Amino acid sequence: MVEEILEKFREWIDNRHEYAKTWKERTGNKVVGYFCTYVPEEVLYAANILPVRILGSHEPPTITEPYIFAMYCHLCRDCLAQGLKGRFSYLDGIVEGQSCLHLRQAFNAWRLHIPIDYAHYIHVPHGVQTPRAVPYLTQEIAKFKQSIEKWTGKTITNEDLDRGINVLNRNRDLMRKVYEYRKLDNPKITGLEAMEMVLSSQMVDKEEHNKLLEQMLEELPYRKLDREPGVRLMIVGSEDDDRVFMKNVENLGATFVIDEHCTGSRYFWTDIEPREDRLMAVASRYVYRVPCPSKDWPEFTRIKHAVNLAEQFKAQGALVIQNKFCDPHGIEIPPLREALRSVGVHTYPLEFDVTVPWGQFRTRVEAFLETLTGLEELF
Amino acid sequence: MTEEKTQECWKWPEYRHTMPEMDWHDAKIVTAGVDVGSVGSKTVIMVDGELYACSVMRTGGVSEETALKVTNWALEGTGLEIKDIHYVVGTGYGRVNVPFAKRTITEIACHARGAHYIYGPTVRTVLDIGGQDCKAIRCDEKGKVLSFLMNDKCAAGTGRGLEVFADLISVPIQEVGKVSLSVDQEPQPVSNTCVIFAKAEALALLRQGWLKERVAAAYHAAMADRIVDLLTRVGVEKDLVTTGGVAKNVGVVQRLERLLGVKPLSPRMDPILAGAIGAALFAKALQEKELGLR
Amino acid sequence: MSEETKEYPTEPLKCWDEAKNLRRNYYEDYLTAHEKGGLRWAGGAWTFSAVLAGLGEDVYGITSEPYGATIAFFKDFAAQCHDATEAAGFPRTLCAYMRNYWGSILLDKYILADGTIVNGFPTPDFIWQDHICCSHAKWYQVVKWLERKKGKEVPMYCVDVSVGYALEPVEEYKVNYIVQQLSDGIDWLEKATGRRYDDKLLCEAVWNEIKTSSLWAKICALNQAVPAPIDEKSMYSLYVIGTLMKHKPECVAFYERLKEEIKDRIRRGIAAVPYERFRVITDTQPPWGFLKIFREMEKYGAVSLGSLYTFGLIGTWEYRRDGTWAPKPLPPKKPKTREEALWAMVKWTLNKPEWAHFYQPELKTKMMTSIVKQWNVDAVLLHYNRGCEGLSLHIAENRLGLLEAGIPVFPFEGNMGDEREFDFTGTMARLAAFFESMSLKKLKE
Amino acid sequence: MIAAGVDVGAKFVKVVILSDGKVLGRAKAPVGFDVWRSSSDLFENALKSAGLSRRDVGKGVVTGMGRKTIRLRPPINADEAVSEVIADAAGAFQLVPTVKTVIDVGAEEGRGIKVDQGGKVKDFVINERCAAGAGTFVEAMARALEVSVEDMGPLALKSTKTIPMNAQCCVFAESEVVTLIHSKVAKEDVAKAIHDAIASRISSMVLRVGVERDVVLIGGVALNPGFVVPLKRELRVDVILPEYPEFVSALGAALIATNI
Repeated sequence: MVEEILEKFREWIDNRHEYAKTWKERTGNKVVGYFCTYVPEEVLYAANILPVRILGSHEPPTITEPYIFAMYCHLCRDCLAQGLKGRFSYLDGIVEGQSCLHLRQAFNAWRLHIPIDYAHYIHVPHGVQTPRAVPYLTQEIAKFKQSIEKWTGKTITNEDLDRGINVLNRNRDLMRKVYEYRKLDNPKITGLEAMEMVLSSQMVDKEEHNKLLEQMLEELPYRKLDREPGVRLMIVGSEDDDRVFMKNVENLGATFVIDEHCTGSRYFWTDIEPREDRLMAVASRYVYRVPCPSKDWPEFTRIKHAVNLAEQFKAQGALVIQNKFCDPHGIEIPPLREALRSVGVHTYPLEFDVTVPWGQFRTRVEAFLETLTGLEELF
Repeated sequence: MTEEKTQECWKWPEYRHTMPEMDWHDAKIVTAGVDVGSVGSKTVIMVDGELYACSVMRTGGVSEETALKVTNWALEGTGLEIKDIHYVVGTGYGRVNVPFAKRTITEIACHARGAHYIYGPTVRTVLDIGGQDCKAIRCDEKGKVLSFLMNDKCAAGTGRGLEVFADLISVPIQEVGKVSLSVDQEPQPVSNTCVIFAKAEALALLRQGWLKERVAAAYHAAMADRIVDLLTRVGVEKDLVTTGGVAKNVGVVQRLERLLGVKPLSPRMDPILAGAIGAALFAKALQEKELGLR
Repeated sequence: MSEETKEYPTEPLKCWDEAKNLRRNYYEDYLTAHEKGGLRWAGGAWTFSAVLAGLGEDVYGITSEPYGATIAFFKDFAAQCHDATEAAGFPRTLCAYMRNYWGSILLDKYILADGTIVNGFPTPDFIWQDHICCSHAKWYQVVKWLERKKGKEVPMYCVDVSVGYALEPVEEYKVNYIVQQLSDGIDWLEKATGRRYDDKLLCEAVWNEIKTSSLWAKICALNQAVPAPIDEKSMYSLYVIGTLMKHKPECVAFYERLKEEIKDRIRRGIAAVPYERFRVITDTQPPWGFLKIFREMEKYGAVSLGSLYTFGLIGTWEYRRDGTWAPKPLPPKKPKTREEALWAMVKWTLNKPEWAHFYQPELKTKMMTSIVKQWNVDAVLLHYNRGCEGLSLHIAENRLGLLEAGIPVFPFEGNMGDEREFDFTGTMARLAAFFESMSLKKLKE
Repeated sequence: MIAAGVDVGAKFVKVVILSDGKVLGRAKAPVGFDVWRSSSDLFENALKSAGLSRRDVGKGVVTGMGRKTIRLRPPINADEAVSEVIADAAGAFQLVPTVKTVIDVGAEEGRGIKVDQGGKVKDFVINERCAAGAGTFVEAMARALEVSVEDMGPLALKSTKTIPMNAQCCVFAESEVVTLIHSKVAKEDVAKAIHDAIASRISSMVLRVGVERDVVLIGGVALNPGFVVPLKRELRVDVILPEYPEFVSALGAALIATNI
């Protein structure tokens, strides 16, 4: 049962484009692609629009060369490549919620070179630690709501917004519940499975996703993984949807028990607190959520959060991943490693690119695991 | 130039060796370490934790065959056969392709352990310059890894880089290091980090009429710089030692010495064997564990 | 070259030494601030430095990008800084200025404008920064972190300005978002420094800052003359004053004098380079360690008149009704109150051309195209600058846009602050090929 | 008039002798350290093969990355040296007057050149660091694979598998190759992955200037079918292969000499 559900998640990821196309035909509604998790999907759900995250395919993004200088991260180039190759041809619009320069570039290149009916950029504030951010973002989101209304010709009521808020909050709550089972000495799901759960929730109708999560949570307590958990690992850093890497590492006698990145827990960790002013409620969530490092200053709140996760989920070691050229995460590597080290969590940094050179990484990861388990008895 | 090329200067000599005064017949534990590297493969046979026989050869296209070949070569004339070996540990890039190995351990752990054996317990920093990558390893007095770093993506500071270069200036790889030291004044290091571009740059220098020696110096200086970058990132603690093929290249080692102000210890045996030695030592420990001796 | 090329008279700038002194004193004042009983602040070249004027005359700053560039200019020290930063575990792909700056802290060494290296990096008393690219605030967040490791607590305030850019005035609520942060910031400054804040000084400083950026634009506009009175290489030493002290009266006075001198050069037909046959503009910061590329260009009779970067980093411009791109005239009246001052400054600053391409490549292309037309430019040299994620943003789009407008473009990769990423020989070979393709041959020496 | 073009490349010197636009002789030899010796010897050979002597040659133009490093003597003189970009365009235009895009892939360098109807260079791109030329790459990989360089291309064509390699840096790619070898991927598949990687690297570079038909592929690597096939696929256009792709640059130089 759990297995079938996990299989379904995998299937959704592998056939994401077919899913979106059929969803469109079935509902007759619009599908919008978004680049960063700072896009308030609540508003889109309120407008009966299906938001799907634009992600790469991990093939060398040759065709982006004329549009994006290769000193920007592979994610933004790989995303654009998908568009240029026409894989997202079914999209009615694209939206970006301001985070890093890289994805902004993917958004602009898309807007300029790929025929699209609707493109909107939300200037999500960077100063999320200032008291002025919430009222400002509330107005930015109001502007976004108006442009959606103009585009669809339908007004978005408070009831609509509540529907959107509820389906996202529900999804967040359920996925957090699943994560609880990763705290166990013998986790009920692997890191790869957890990643596939979160990834699929960024690709399909959350109503459907929630149904499966509910079923899964009934069965999960009785699930027994036929594998030794081995070393308990955390994976923390830049956007990461590299399932091959997760699988390979977990085959080396380790299990990822927690993650901190925007295709994992960072995406769903924070709920919306209900308020009379719905838009302000939404704005507050995106201001106070677990931040992307690009917005996390002057205090390193994300690092504190990552340390808490590492402790709660009893991680022995952490792989600190940075997508090559991802400055927001790159800048935080030393403070992050220091903070994790201070609570006894050893770390190892890995620089990810569009494809991960497993041969080299295998040696590093294995050696890192050896230093954690110590090969003690052999000295 | 063309006939010079056929000399294949990049080819470093393969060899095997048996310790004459040693005998395995009354040994308690015979172990082997097989280090299938990206460029070279090495096997070390140990009797009761002492080096007995070893062999070094180039890694072939099929690593299983190489593993078998290099090991049988090490055993050649000793009367031992693979089946007689109590425990075999595989390491190196191709460690998973050593069919007769009971277990694999990474070259990081093995090089630290091997360096400890070759250079003694004062070793704290191990620099392994292999064919394809360069590792800086910090270890404790037992030869246990504390932390490590591997070079990222740039092979200019590696054996492969040297091979390409040796070929270019047609000086046998064993001698490029010495040649690079025969300049009275150190030139600017070649600026490029990429092997191909570094080579192109070196070629340009040669064509401007630079002497091989001077070009070699510029290239080795660049290699040393790159390696120091890596070392400073893990932090150098005395004693520093070098392992791997390039450890035999005086041009690199002496420059490292100059740049770091630390004199690397001199090895009591071929440092290219460090990985295999470490593996063989781990094999001994593992065998003892199986026999309940530890 | 058989055909005769006209030779123009040239002569060094009279303002040269003044610029040098202003720059030298700037770094020394920061160093010796405490001896003068003053305060030290650190922040970016784009930060709202005028706000700090309200704390008194004796508040001495060091702006991060120019400092990073100063380091870059002295290659050996720059290399030490990179190594130190990489040794501390930071990736080498980060902003090169930032890595230089951190390296200087990690090495605990401070470099003066003339390259003199002083032991001990002078810790700022507080940080006053703004944030538009991914690095601005993070830069100082790490500075704070590094100083804390040395046992020093440096209070930090940072203003988020990432509200976007539009050629027409931006929405009030966006301006308001920034103004509110600034007035919060003033309260914060009073607490952090224990000083009383003087709004009169603020109004003066804001007015100076506006004048500075309007003046600099006027100076750049003078370079439309043929032959060009100054080349970009000289501009670097002149616009930098604005990046250091745009809100100070000295800066306004200096630019006034400079403007007059340039007018005079034009009157007397004094050129920047003796043989001007080919006019180019560049883009983004240059590889500071290799300004000799401009000398190389002169050998072909090519002169760089500047760039959107040198024009727009400090200069403020606008589109006139007739469609021409021109220096933005001063606002109707000088601000009288704190509120007025902050609003005036924010509205003015949000028109900074260099902020456009953070959001819309089309706008940057439009401005570059205008420069090409109005300054009689023959080609654009785009520096794909690996050292600056911010200013290289969308640069590939600008290349496409310029080509579409029929403007020859020569893109070259490099790094403003990390010489390891700039291949001088290779680039010069490619540039030669480009000039050849423009049928431009080397002049006889 | 009889004109000569000398192309001093990274690995080979090539010479073309022209008589009023007709090719009289062609010659090619590896570059020694004494570039001047090797190139002038070759020059003599080329003349001999055309039954001529230096005296018969009216003008000569030298090109190629080594052009500055060779000592020149009449009929070839220094200030007539032209960059590869110009020579490539001239040569390709002569052979294919409809050419709009020239792709030149040599041992160390790759180039993409856009030309107008008159064969004049409109825009061009040359690989910058960390995107090294294909020739040396294939060599290094051939060594890793224990296959002769000549067999690499044909071997690659045997495979239908696609293994993505992030080969921005070819040496980094080599470790990926070694990994593939160790994980027992068939040699032909690895060979294909290698050629695909080069093709994607070159095409991503050429795409910067834009690909407009007709596209002409020149340079030594054009002789390697294992590279041509994936390149066509990546660029999504057909490419024209002239008969002597490695001589086009030298031909261009000779043509320029003719027109001086």
